[in-house]
Amino acid sequence: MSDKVKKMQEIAREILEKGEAKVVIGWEKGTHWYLSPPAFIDKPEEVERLVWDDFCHNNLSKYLKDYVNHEGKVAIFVKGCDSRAFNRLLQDKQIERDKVILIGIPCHGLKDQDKAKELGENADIPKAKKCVECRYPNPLVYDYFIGEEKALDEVAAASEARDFSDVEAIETLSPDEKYEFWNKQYERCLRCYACRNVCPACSCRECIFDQTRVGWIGKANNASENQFFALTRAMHVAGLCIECGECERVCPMNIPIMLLNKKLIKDINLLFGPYDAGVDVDGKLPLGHFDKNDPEEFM
Amino acid sequence: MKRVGVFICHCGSNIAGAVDCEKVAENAKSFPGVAFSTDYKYMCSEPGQELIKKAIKDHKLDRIVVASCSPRMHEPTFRRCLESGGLNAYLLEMANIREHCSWVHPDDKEKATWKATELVRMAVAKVLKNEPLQRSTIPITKRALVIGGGIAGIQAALDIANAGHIVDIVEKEPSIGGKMAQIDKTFPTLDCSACILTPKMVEAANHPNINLITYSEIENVEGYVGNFDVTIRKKARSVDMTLCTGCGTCMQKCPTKVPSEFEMLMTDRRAIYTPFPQAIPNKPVIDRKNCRYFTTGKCRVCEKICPTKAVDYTQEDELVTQRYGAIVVATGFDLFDHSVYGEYGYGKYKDVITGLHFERLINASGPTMGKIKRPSDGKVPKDVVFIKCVGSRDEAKGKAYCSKTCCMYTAKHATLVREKIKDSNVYVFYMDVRTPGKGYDEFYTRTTDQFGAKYIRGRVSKIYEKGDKLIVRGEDTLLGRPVEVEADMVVLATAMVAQPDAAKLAQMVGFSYDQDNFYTEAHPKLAPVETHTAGVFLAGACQGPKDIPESVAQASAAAAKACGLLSKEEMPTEPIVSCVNEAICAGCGMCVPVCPYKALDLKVIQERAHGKTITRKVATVNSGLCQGCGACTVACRSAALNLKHFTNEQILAEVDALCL
Amino acid sequence: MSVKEAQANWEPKILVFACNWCTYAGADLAGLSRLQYPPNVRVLRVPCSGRVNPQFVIRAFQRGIDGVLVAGCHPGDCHYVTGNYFTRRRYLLMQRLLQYVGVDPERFQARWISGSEGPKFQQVVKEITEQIRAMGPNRKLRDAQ
Amino acid sequence: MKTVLKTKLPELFEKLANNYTVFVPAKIEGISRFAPYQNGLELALEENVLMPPKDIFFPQTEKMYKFKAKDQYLEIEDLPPEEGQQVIFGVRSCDLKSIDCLDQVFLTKGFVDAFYQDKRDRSILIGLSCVKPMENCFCSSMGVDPQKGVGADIQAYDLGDKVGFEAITEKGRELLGKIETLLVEEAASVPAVEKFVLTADIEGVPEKLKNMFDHPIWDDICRKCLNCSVCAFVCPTCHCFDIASEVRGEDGTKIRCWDTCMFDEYTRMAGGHQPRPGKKERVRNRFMHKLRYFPERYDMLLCTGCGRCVAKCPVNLDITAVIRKIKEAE
Repeated sequence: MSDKVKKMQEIAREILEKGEAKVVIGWEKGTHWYLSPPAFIDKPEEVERLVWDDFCHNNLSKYLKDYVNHEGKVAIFVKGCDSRAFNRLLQDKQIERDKVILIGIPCHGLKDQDKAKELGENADIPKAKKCVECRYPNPLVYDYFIGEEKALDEVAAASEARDFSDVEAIETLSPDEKYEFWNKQYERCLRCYACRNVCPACSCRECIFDQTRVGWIGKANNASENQFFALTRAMHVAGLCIECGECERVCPMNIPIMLLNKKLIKDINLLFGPYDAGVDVDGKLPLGHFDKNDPEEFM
Repeated sequence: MKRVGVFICHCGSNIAGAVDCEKVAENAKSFPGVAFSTDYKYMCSEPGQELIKKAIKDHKLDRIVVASCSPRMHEPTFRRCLESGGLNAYLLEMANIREHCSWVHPDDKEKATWKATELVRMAVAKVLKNEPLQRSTIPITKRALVIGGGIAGIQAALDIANAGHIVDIVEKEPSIGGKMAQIDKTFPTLDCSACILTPKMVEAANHPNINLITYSEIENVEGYVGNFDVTIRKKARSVDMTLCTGCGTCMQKCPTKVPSEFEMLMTDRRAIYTPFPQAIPNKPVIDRKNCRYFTTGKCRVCEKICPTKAVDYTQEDELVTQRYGAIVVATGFDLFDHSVYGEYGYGKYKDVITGLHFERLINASGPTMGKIKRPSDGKVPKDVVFIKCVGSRDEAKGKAYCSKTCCMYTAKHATLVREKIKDSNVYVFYMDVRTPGKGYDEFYTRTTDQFGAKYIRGRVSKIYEKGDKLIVRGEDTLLGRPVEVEADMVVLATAMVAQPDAAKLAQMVGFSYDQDNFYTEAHPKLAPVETHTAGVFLAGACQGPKDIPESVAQASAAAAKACGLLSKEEMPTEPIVSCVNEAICAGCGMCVPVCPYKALDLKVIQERAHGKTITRKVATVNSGLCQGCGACTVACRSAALNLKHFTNEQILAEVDALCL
Repeated sequence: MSVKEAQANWEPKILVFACNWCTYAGADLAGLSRLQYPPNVRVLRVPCSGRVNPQFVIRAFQRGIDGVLVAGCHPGDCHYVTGNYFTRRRYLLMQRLLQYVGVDPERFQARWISGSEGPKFQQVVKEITEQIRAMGPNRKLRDAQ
Repeated sequence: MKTVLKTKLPELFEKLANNYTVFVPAKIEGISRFAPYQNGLELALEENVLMPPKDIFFPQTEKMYKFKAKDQYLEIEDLPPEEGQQVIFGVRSCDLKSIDCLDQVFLTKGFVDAFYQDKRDRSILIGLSCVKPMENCFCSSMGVDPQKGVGADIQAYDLGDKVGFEAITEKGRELLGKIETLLVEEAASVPAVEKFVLTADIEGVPEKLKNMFDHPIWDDICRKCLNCSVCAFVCPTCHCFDIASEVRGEDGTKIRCWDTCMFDEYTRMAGGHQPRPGKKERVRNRFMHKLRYFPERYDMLLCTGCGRCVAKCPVNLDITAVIRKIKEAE
């Protein structure tokens, strides 16, 4: 057992024993060695279930919404991306800071689950796609911290430059090629809404895609309705996406959802200045304010 | 089943000339929901309206589409028609088949008819989703608040009070009067400022409809037009206003001397003081920061000496909340801090003073009893330099705008120097001389021709001290050569800037301000005294640099607007406002910053969920403030916000209908 | 000619979201001035361009519109003070996103047209209609009913 | 047994495609699913496909009928009938069992769903045996024989480089007759099934669940669920649907679409009341339906152990783990 896991369990035990929180949310081993799903620990004697390994993909902050009306505090482990998710939810007033104990855990980047399954336990498994470009390996906000921060700043520095080459590759296609690409992607969308439900930027109480009575979207599953969903979802998380990549990871149909999110991130940075969601809780949202000198393309 | 009636207007030949109106009426019969459809020569005429009313009755119509001219023209007409026909006015939709169709497509009847049909189809689709809306009224509280007791505030208050309404003036200083009270004479007539101001101050103080609330500040503003709930902080005066007779004994005996702000720190006042002898109310306050008793716990001289036992050290700030129907903001201006200019000595040279210092120096009740004496050694200056545009028209260090009044008051100062000091020389450095205004240019001409002030076009590049002289170096750009003047005193015409707390007040009341923190009028030409917040009006230099006559004129204009509002018992409200579906609202607050009217806020509600009572935040729309723009509905991702009469459902129905 | 027949020999159809205070008034002025333009646009009146939800635009494409124009007051002239500044931000992103998924830029445009710009309204409508006529019917994002 | 080389299968499909729509396991845009055979299709025969054959009989979106508003009335118009026989090749035992489950729902107890019945009647099923269970498979634990499914017209066997065919029904015999020329009659033994990685002990679970509606176990099981519908949409047996109208002016179409008990609208009543407001109620319903309600009504489990939900659940809410927890619960 690594020192970090020991420390994790130690902190969790202490929190539960002292009654500082009623539940600690972390990760545990799942069905297979390459799965580390969320774990909810209520009792000190259960802390041994907690793990920290290369597959702790799930962003736990979204679960805090389930505990809004619970009495007492909730403790959760946060990676860099999870902490940005936490900040996002805080900014959307969906959670209260003082009802949460954050245990920060620096993250070197997790491994690709599909590749792990394919290559086997002893192989050299590549980093998950979402982690390759990570710029926030260290938690931004925490009450406890596990491990050392220093080493990871180097990791952060290494990936400081943003890589939008995948977005640019699509931008260079002709309109018809672009449409064909995206139409194919969204033809197979099941509208299972896993991408939405896992997303920390999706903080609505009732999503418009669940309001079929209003008629925003039809029940039918077809490329047109699915693209309405895709574009609207992308616009709805514009300026809010923290790039945790969970949407893309959970998609059963392997739709490259982050390509849409990254396009918006790229344009927001280009048009309205540098902005990283979930970093500054008190800052203004890109679509929540304007600048009189915004670029002028409408004449 | 909804029953829509469709009425196609020929508008004489205006529409019928290009559109086959009968055909459009015929086509409309097959649209879902349409129970009756017809056409007529002039729908807006008496018989046309009768036709609609009769059809409502005969065909049991519950929604109406009129296809005619622009709704910007006749929507009110047909709304009234529906009302008198027994339908709610908002069950009307109009299809604009004149301005948007017949007039612009006069030569292709087939396509114009096709387009008209589709415009009617859109209107029918929308009207099927219209809901009856009720215009409500909001009561008007017949009381006005004037924030700021300078000349603008006093004038506005007097006008409103004379119209018969109660007015409260809130002034942060212990006395009303403002900047005008500090000024000696006024251009271009050279009347004594105090002589024309003090009667107004007295009139305001004695007016049965005016309450002066001095030494007080606005703490909070809630509500909306007709019903602003304003919390006012009455700062502790430490003097009981009801007992004090204003005899002034305390001010003579107070042992603590403090530089007087009113006299631009050129002489002292006491810790218990009125800012100036003609102050209104003429009852002192204790400056607790400097009072010996409050700083050391010992003294109490004023308490002992006061014949009416009015001094009360235990007084505390008092918060009072009052409801007002209208607010006039007249908070005035401040002066630019010229210490940013190194070339003028960073504000360190004693004899480099501002125009307002100079006003006090020439004022008979000022620190020098009206004798022009320079601050450093009290000598009468012989060579006086005036520098204009200090902070104005200087984007680099100051403000981009022209402060408007400086040309005239500098001319006035130059005249007064020449008048009072016979052998004096006056030099005025200027960029331009701008003197539009009645009698203004004539005054300026007298200053140069009759009083012999020397105007030098150019900027001063440096001032430095040499002995007891100030060397002023600059360039005469007209002659293209350097100039150097040995001056005894330099007077800077510093820019007029917004009050330091201007933005804070604007945010509190909820109207906008520009990049210089001057308040923004609703329209620069056609609504120059209104703000974007209904019921809040602007007067004086808080909106931008102004001289006295302009401030007074704007104050009267603002007062007229306020009186117009207060003369009504109640005002109708447009029911086209946003509304919140609390069941859906997540309380994320993304709608709040996009509302230009501060109509959105979050509130806490209680509800039962999973068998227990929980509280959560939801958005709430103040329908008194909401103007119905709908910006919030787009900011709301879950569509918990909707705009009445332009609902998501209605617009989607229109889009669907036109795409058929 | 019935509506169906009209669709058979295709004519472009363009949806204009026009704010009540500027662009709708501008379109009215075009009418008052008898400025002719192609009969292919349908003006949908909204209080402010800031009311136009991007979802309305996608919906129009789904239902088969050939082009969409969102038009409002010039920046600084918004009847509701700031509505169009938000419109500008939102649709700067939206335009780029639509292009990114293959919608031709001509299909979705935005313009500032004031109440005094009747000729500009005419001009813009002419331009867009011509562009879209040249491109043919829009098939993208469209639902096959 | 009649056999054919796997490499010859495209030829076989080609031949069948002359008379039938032939659905075969294929990989399209990286997702494996049943697709009508056509030249150049990438076959996916090594493992079971991600998307079960359910949507061939019960599409995610199905048009039911059209209607038209006329004056104050609605005219209903039937859609043109779909015609032609279809062959579905390569249905694994778990998915054959799932079709059995769907048959129960859509064809028995006096409730016959015409849309489903039509497609079912026009179909010939060719099962395909499994040799190596995938790592999320646990069909044998659910009473499914991975080598021989139920309800197939023809059972095909994976013989390594060949596929062997055994006609089960008359329809199957007839179909085999049509491709006889491509088949070779030879003695072949079906290889034994390899060991399962995943198992579940379902013994007594349906009975035990009868008293577990209010059991605290659900509070724990539900916690990590995201209430998405990945599990239901990849599930071969989930069969809930919702009916909606698509209206365009006077014209409209009634459609039915997959729905799931994970969604809020699924149980929301017209007045707004939501009897299953949270994760707990919805997760409980999912497992209760699979493991108790369905067995009660149809005497069979509504889980065939295909393992798709285990593979795709974003939070690894593993039904075998749920079964284990139910077993262990006090």
